[in-house]
Amino acid sequence: MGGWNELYRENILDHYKHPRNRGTLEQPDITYEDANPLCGDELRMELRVKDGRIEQVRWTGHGCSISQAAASMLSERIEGRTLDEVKQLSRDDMLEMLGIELGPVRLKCALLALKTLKAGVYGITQWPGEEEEEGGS
Amino acid sequence: MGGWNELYRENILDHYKHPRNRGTLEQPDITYEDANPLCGDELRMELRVKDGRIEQVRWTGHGCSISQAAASMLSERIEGRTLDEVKQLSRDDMLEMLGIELGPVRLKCALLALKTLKAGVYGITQWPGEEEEEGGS
Amino acid sequence: MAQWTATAALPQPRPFDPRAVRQQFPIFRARREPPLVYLDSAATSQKPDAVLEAMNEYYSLYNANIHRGIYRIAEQATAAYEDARAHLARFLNAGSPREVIFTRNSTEALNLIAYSWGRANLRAGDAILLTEMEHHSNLVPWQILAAERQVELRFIPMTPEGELDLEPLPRLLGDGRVKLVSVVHVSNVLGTVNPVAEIVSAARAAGAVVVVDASQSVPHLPVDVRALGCDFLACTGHKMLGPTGIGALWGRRELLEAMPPFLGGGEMIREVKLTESKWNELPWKFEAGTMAIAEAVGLGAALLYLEGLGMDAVFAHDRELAAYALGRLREVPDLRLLGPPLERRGGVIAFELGDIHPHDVATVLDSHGVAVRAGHHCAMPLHRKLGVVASVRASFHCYSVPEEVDALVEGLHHARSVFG
Amino acid sequence: MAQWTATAALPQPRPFDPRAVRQQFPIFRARREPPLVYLDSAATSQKPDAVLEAMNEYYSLYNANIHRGIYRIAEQATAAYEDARAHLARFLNAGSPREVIFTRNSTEALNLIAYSWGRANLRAGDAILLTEMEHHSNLVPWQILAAERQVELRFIPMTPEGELDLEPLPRLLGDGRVKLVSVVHVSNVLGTVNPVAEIVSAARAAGAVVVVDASQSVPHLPVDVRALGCDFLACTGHKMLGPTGIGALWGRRELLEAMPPFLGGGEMIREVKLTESKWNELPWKFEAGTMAIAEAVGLGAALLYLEGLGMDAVFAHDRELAAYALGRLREVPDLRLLGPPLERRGGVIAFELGDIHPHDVATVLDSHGVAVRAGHHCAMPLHRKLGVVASVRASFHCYSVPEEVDALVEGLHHARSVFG
Ligand SMILES: Cc1ncc(COP(=O)(O)O)c(C=O)c1O
Ligand SMILES: Cc1ncc(COP(=O)(O)O)c(C=O)c1O
Repeated sequence: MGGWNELYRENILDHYKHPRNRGTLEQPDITYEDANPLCGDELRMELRVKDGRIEQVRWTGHGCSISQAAASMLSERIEGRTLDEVKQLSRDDMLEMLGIELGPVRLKCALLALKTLKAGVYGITQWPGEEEEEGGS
Repeated sequence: MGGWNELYRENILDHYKHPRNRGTLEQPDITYEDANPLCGDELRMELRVKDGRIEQVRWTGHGCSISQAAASMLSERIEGRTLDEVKQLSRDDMLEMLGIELGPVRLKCALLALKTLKAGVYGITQWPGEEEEEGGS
Repeated sequence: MAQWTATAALPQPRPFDPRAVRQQFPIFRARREPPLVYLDSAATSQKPDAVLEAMNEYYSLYNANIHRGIYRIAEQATAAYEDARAHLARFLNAGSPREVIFTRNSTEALNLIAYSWGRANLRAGDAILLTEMEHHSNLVPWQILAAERQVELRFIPMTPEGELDLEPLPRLLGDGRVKLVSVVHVSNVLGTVNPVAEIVSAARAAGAVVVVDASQSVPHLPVDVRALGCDFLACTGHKMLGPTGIGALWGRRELLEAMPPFLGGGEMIREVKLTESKWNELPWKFEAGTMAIAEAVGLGAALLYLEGLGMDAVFAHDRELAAYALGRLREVPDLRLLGPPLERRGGVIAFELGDIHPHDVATVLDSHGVAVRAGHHCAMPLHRKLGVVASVRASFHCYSVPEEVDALVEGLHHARSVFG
Repeated sequence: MAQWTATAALPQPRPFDPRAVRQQFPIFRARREPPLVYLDSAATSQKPDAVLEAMNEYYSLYNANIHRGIYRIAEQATAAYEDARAHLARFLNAGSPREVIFTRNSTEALNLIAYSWGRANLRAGDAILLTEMEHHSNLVPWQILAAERQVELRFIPMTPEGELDLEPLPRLLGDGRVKLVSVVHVSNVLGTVNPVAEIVSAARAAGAVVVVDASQSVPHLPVDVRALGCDFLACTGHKMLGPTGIGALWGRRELLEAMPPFLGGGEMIREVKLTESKWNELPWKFEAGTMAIAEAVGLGAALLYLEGLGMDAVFAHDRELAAYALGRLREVPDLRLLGPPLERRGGVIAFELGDIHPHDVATVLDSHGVAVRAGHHCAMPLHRKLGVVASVRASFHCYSVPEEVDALVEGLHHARSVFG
């Protein structure tokens, strides 16, 4: 019965129960909403950007602990970073932040925040990780 | 290797090689053509009928030995019979005339003549035997 | 076989021993730690040895393409495929095997009706009547058709308890514009057994053709298409102990005869010229290309297995377990059950656990080996109507045992302690 | 992987031993008298142990519905299903697994294009270009579409030797009305390997979208969708050592993205409201309802098996047997071979035997245990063009051995003596 232990390791539960940067901004420069309707997870990201650097992040949404913790962790990670750095963030970075192994359904929960962020910043609407998977043999 | 022996027992080969009543009538009372396009078998039946009794039968067509032998045997069987007797002819009667066991594809070859006959006489367009099969539990 | 509806008296079935049944399913014999507690039979059922053996036998002894081969194994394969069709026709008490068309699943069966019957019969201004508790597979095909043909969609409403409210039915059917009614027999979320026969008679009196989505009923209770009185019925093999890749549409012969074909190619044709073709007879008119032969054989074996248990007994078993589960789930604090009272439901139970997201509940349960479904179960409008985003669903079949319910309840307590 | 076409040089493949291969197919290990001489692989192939084992493993260890389950076996099942898709994408050298849509068979794949792409893109006055050697499955869907949309059907003619005559191609494409070209890669009757790449470049230059019916090529030779340059390609699992009930459509991503969905329900939806829905992303947009999961797993195992043999080696083996068979068949008096010379054909040989009806030939052969096909092989227009009502067809796969050709020839002599 290690599964839940591992999956809900303290870090995730902590972010879930005490989300960082949750809320909205007065006048965001970038706003993007996305959802994973299959789960009912919804997320809205708001950024204030100056000289290509993210000054402030706020997010709102609802969903499972993984999707909420991921949004919380990601928001901490990107504050103060440049948009170029955000573009570099990969699916593996997100999973590393979460520190868990996930099956295909919950992978989408884990990646919703990053997907929303990248869509808002770059209009990339694929699920993170898919760009890499493709390209053939 | 009994299969072909049994299937092409002399009787069938005899009717195939020396078909009875093959040909056309001057002024038939009933004419009906049918085909089993899946096999390319084609058959045309012509009847002269008087007082509800079949006076003369002629058939033309082409196809495999079973379909041709069946037409030949059936034509012998119905000459002089009443239309009511024809209606009674069942799939089993036809198979008895042929005297062989057949799989689903060749069953249709065997029944084409009877089907053509019944369609011509009664407008019954089902494959012989299907009426009986149906009706539920 | 008596048709069970919400109002009819239950026959007294001869019960079977679910523990013995369970041993006939290889997935439950496989050792694993924790053991598999499979409570997701509404998504797909497990398969008994008999089904796998029938398919292996097909592939190992008489695998061949059907309908055209003049050699022994092709004849065997054709006979086995057509026997499965005839068997399903008897199982549903259909008038003839010709009325049974094999499809990939229920979804394809419903789409077949929408494409073939729908496009031939519906005109702008007509209406289709559905219910608010449909599975997406009995919703989206009609939406696509409705958008294409300017047809109106209407809905029989659902009560907060998850039952159909038939009170507005006369009004919904009253203007004579409803040409087709399609309703789910047993809800895949709430387990509600709908009063289909009643809807059918109202709908047919109003001149509408009636489709029953029997995806969840055919696997679990006796279904008799003639007793139901409907015109079309869809069911799916993988939920009824059969393999994936096969389902069926039953339709009244007159309707099927009059319908244009759906998919073109293969067995559905009688004669083909370069620019035109003649269609084959029923049921082949609707079966294009090489069909799921092994899967039909497997489905036939599943029917035999279900008949051995008795569909009355299967349903009685499901309901007995549901009764036990409802009782035990009421012990769990903050658990909110969805759906109707026991008397009007089958072996499907959906619930919420406080404000813990169903995904989180399912993940904790998985760590206990308990497989449940979490989400909207392909019924978003139903969830929206009930005001919930998603739910947890436990569902049973003939191999389900009370100990599995106990494991579920234990896992739920655990989930509460993690997220509490 | 080099794309083999009629004109390219054959690579030197590493050969395999068909006798050893044969032992891996349970149907050939089963004892029977006379032994099974299976010469009907163009209708359906036999299945190796590996394929049956993969499916049995799925059903016995991780049978679950895919895409939605948050428990271990559902995750395993989802991964296995999607792995099979990715595997097929690599097998065909597709740009992405998203370009591969699972269907029941080739026929459904071709119908999917006709319904979705065809209805969205073709207008009255447009034309579709086919060939005179198409299988009904690549003819009838276009006939239905053509009749519905007042679209003209044109045909690349076939020579009496059973090869495409490309001479009129510029004229057929010249008026710019041809919007879609659909051609068979390898003829299922004559074994002709068509110069698809050449047709593709002419068709694309004329602004047409090109579909390749690869039902008979993907199972027998290396096929590379990018080298072919086509827009869509259809193939079918049961002919490539895989199970029944599964096939695939490959399509260029841009085209698939722009197409409306075909069947509605299940995984193909992103969001469903009562009267409207949003579609899911590729490839799921085109996969409605519970798919053939076990069958996808089985197909994946078949791909692995074929890769183990090497597709170059499979084709070399087919052609070697074809060469042997053509030689031996020429010994049989009154036998008339159909189709092109060896250099331009695969492992399929159709013929007539004097004026003995093919059914009669097949029946005598069956008594020798020899399974061949007799009829029009779902290609009536081709037969009409060749002026024959029906033909006998022998076809090979990796497990076929020369002794089977010998048994065929012996049986043909016998048929002559019975009907002579
Ligand atoms: C060339 C060709 N196209 C299409 C098909 C149809 O394949 P399926 O029946 O698997 O859909 C076949 C097989 O019979 C074929 O040989
Ligand atoms: C009520 C209902 N209808 C339709 C379906 C669709 O069945 P399938 O996915 O087998 O097509 C399901 C199963 O998910 C169902 O429960």
